[in-house]
Amino acid sequence: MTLVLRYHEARSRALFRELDANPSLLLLGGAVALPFNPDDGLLERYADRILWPPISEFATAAAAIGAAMAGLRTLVPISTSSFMFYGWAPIVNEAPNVRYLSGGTVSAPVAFHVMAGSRRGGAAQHEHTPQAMLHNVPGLRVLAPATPADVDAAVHGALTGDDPTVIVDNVRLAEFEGPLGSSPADIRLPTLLRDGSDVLIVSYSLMVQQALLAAGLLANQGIAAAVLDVAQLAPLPHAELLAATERHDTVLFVDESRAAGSPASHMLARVVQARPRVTARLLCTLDAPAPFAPALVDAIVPGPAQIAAEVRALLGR
Amino acid sequence: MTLVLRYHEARSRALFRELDANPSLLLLGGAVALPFNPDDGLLERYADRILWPPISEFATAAAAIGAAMAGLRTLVPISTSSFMFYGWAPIVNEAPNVRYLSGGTVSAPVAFHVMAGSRRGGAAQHEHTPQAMLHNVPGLRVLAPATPADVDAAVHGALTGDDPTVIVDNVRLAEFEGPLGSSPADIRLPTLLRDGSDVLIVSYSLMVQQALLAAGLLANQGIAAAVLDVAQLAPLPHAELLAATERHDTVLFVDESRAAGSPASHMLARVVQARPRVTARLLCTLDAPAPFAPALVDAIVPGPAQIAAEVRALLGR
Amino acid sequence: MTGPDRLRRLAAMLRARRFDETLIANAALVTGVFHVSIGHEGVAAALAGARRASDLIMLNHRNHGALAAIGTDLEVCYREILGRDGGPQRGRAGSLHLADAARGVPYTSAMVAGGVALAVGMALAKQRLGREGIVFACFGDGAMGEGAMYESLNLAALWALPLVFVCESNASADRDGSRANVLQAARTLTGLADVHQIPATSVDGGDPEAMARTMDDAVAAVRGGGGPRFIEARLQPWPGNAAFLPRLVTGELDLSDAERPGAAGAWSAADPVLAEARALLRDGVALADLLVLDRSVRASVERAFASAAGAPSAPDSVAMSGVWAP
Amino acid sequence: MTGPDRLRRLAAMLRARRFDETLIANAALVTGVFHVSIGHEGVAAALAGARRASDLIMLNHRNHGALAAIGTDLEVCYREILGRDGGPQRGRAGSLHLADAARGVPYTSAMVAGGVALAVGMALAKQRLGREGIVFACFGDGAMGEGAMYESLNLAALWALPLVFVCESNASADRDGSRANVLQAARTLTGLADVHQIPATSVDGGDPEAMARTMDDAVAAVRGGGGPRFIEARLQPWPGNAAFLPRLVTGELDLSDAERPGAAGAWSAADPVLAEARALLRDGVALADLLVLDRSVRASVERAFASAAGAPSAPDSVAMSGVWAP
Ligand SMILES: Cc1ncc(C[n+]2csc(CCOP(=O)(O)OP(=O)(O)O)c2C)c(N)n1
Ligand SMILES: Cc1ncc(C[n+]2csc(CCOP(=O)(O)OP(=O)(O)O)c2C)c(N)n1
Ligand SMILES: [Mg+2]
Ligand SMILES: [Mg+2]
Repeated sequence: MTLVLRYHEARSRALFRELDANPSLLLLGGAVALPFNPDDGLLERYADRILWPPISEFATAAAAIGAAMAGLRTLVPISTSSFMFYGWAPIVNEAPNVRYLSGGTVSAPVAFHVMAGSRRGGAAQHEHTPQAMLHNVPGLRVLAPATPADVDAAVHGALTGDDPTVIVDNVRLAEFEGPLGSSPADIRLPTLLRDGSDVLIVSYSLMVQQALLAAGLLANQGIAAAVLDVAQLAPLPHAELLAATERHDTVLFVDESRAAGSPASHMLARVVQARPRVTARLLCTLDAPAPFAPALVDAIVPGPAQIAAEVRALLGR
Repeated sequence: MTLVLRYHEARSRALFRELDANPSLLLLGGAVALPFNPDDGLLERYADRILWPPISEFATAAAAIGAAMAGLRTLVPISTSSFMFYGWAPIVNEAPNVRYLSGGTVSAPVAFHVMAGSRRGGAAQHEHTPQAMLHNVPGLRVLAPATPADVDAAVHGALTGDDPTVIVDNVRLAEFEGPLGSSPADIRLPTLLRDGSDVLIVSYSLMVQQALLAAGLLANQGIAAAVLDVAQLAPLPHAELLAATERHDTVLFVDESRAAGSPASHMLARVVQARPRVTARLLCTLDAPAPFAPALVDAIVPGPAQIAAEVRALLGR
Repeated sequence: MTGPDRLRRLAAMLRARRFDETLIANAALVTGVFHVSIGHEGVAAALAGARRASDLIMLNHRNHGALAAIGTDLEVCYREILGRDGGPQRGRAGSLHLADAARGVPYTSAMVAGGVALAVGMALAKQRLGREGIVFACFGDGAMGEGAMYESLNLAALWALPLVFVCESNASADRDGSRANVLQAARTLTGLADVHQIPATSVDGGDPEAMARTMDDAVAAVRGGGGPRFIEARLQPWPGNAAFLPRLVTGELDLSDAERPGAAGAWSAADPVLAEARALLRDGVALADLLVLDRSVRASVERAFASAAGAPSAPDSVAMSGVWAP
Repeated sequence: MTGPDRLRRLAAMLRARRFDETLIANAALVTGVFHVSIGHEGVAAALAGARRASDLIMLNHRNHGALAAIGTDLEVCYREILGRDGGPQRGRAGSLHLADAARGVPYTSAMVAGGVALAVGMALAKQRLGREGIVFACFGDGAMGEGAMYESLNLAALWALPLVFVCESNASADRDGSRANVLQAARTLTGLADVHQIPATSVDGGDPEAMARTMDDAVAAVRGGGGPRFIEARLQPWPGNAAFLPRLVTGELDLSDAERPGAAGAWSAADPVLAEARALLRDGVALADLLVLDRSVRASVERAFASAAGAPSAPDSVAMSGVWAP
């Protein structure tokens, strides 16, 4: 019997499991589910495992990295992803250098959790997609789960792996349901969530769920769309990505990031380099800061209808 | 008679010209040419136009942005590009929002200058390519000059335009020579620096100079390589890029950034989307932090020999 | 202060309060989070009283009260908060980024301490360009945790900038009183400005008269070229902010409570609007006059809301306009 | 302090000085910029004297002296600075990032104040894991400009972390003396720690004995569970640092100058190594014994350099190894 959970339930379950498995694991702040997702009781249940820092993102991020070097693993719930820009220097220019500069003798296994993407109503300063910057940093591991199984694997990978890791989460994933295996999956492996021979849609995080909805719309129109979920954005699993895309000659890459620098543009480049005859297209959020009004957000962020329309355009149907 | 200058001479000339043209233009710090390029006398000549801040990159960057909103234009010489990570939040999450949030009634015309890329000996914390992050930010203008004419246009554009602008410079460009027009060129337009029918190499900043050297090597081997210089990375001039690449069916995109998130991967995606039958390839710095030893840097950063080899591989010759 | 001036101050505070109350009553129409200024009206009124047309003001995520107090068009604010077309922002900004360039609020950052550092630059512009006016930076106690605040204090002091730091401190006090609050190791928040040789004053922000006096003194010093000043306005945390979205747990303000000392609970005792009303009553103004004023404020606030709620959304194209210079 | 201890201290300081002098003499072999610790040897020796094997130390871009003083293999350091193979870093790090995990220096950040914030976390780890040892964070006066420093002081104080902040202050004093230095509005650097209720002491870092006493006192307090301490070591700026690359403008150290008071210039009067030598002479140690020690230090430093300069570079594959966990 497979366990089926909502995304937010799977996230809490994974987090509690890791907290129980590693009694010294410390949280620097507690805003993982809260304030935007249902309260999972983390704050009461693990009150003694949470240290609440002042609003000091730089020192908090750096402290987490320093603690990791000294043997204390922490998870830093940064909440809205843009707050991490205040702690950008340690995250992109300290943590990822530790292993390299020490020749592998020292590591900084620390995990950051951020809520990225358009949650609606966050506006220009609260709806970023920092993965489009983070995946450029060698030494950082960037995980962007889309499903309950993904988030289970991402939390496990981030809290037991040996790399500084950022979990790029999305508030709007909370209610999506999905099956979980008996143990956490390998987050590095792309997952084919739906098969279909006409087109392959490659994506990650919330856009995978939007792609699945689009695939449903397309099926009604006689178009069979496959959906591939690539949850580890950095280091990008090249070989696995190529293997998973090789049966399709038409591939749409969908990303909530703006196109310039997007993980999708990098995946597209990798795929067309290896297979020059593929017809590839990119569908991203348009080049504007996040507007406040939901209707305006819908005008720039891809949803199922836009994805389906793009597929039809790509197939000429 | 065309004026031919070295890159660093053209940069100083442009900067002095803009300082003379706008008497209220203020520099927050003075490390444009210094410490890595020849002293151009800026510090003595314009001593009263330079305000030296403490080592406070956040407040300095933010102050420059706030000053811009209040009518005072500044240039912030950040020196090594990674120092800007300390001021990342205002640069990527204040400046680019000003125009948008005000509906175009307020703007933040401020310029940042950074030295990016591997200067040799800088090691993991001093040899970044922040353009791979910055070009993802709608509202920021990102300029990465390669030639004396480019830097002339970039300095002019940054110090007279109405967008917050980052000039992504490179210490190793200093001695390259080139012609200057009678007035600054339009930095938005890609420039074909060398023509050739077999292959087109698209790049920016230092890698353009490396591509020109590679084209020379290739010419000796009977391969005619064209070199296109795209100096404005954001907003990327799509139409102009497509027009400038349309005569070539084989295109190599070269970038000193790591591939994931690189401007080159974005350009590649744009080109192959528009022209699916193009054979495109990406040549980037390999996925590691910058090592210290020059020999190790040469093992990961593309140079003329690697570019030429990649072209040959692409053409199967 | 003269009677009409004080009535004007109460009017500014009422505008702020009634604006937020009406919004909370209609919270279901708002997308996402918003922050209200209930309890901060004394600071808002002091700011409105001290500012001149040439000044610039940097607010933060909690900006409604100050805007209402300085006279920003409330219908434009409501339209923006509801994501409707109307003002120059046209639904792109929302509550977090309300602004009013015509009244010296060109841009509002919602990042903690983000606006403070921007304000340093605005003050630098005033100074270098020899322009009239000074700059106000309003921020919360939480901003004192950010390194950006420290850097800003240092720059402002080093460069002797015409800048008033206004800390709206609504944090609960530290248990044993040895620290400014539970997230600050410093004994006082003013100490953190003082160490940079910025004259700093702590004042009861729930007492609008004291607040205004402190503000006026600081502003006079800054206008006189004395460099930056720092004000800590100590505010009672309004209990309605405890939840994710503000809730009117204290009920709507009833100005007649000003005549019923002790009638209401702890909040009424701390409410700056009631404090101001009480002071006016003490000065001999009649409650009836205050109620007339309140009714007119309420009516105009409600008209503004009704009109905003009926306004259309901006067309989709607005989402893509104003990103880069044309 | 006993005689042998003091000789050991001089030996540590000489190791540091001779290491840097030899490097400057061979600067042409180094790629890029490097930073020397000339004038900082008193701090380095105090650190070496106070540290225990279980402690952790966070250095900065100016790290040579401390490493030399705590006994790091100098040939490995030279190899790294020259970009050669040898130690675990194998040419990937260079001067900026020299480290010695075996002696409690797992990682060295070259970002101003970057290491300080990391050290906060190391101290948090010591505290939460109940591990033995404390943490030292060494940084320059320039780091006091960074917001990261302020946040670090606040966190360390709030959480009562076992952390010694060591500020190596080599800045020129402000003209009129009303500020700590030209880039700091605060009157003193210690004031910036003190305001966070971190006990802070300023000491003449050019006086190795006073420096060691101050360090030992602070370390004892921190080991005793008293929370963080802050030390400002006031250092004479060494004139050789004025250029882009350090130049030996003051000449090589001549220990016999310790017997010729006033013979040399202003720098000699401030030189902490000479100060230490003078103190030893005052205590009755013979100059000849100091010169013997010096010769042996020099010989070993020169051997280390010669051997490093002959070492090979690492193979190209090293550039790509150690990026992510295997
Ligand atoms: C840099 C940054 N970090 C975190 C947040 C999230 N945030 C929004 S309001 C707030 C609390 C701010 O407290 P304070 O400054 O005291 O203002 P108050 O809401 O109490 O008026 C926080 C942490 C943010 N907006 N910006
Ligand atoms: C964040 C950051 N900004 C700027 C620099 C460039 N930089 C290197 S050393 C230095 C001066 C540091 O002064 P101080 O901290 O006093 O150390 P000192 O060199 O005097 O020992 C600067 C600005 C840097 N390394 N990191
Ligand atoms: Mg507060
Ligand atoms: Mg210094």
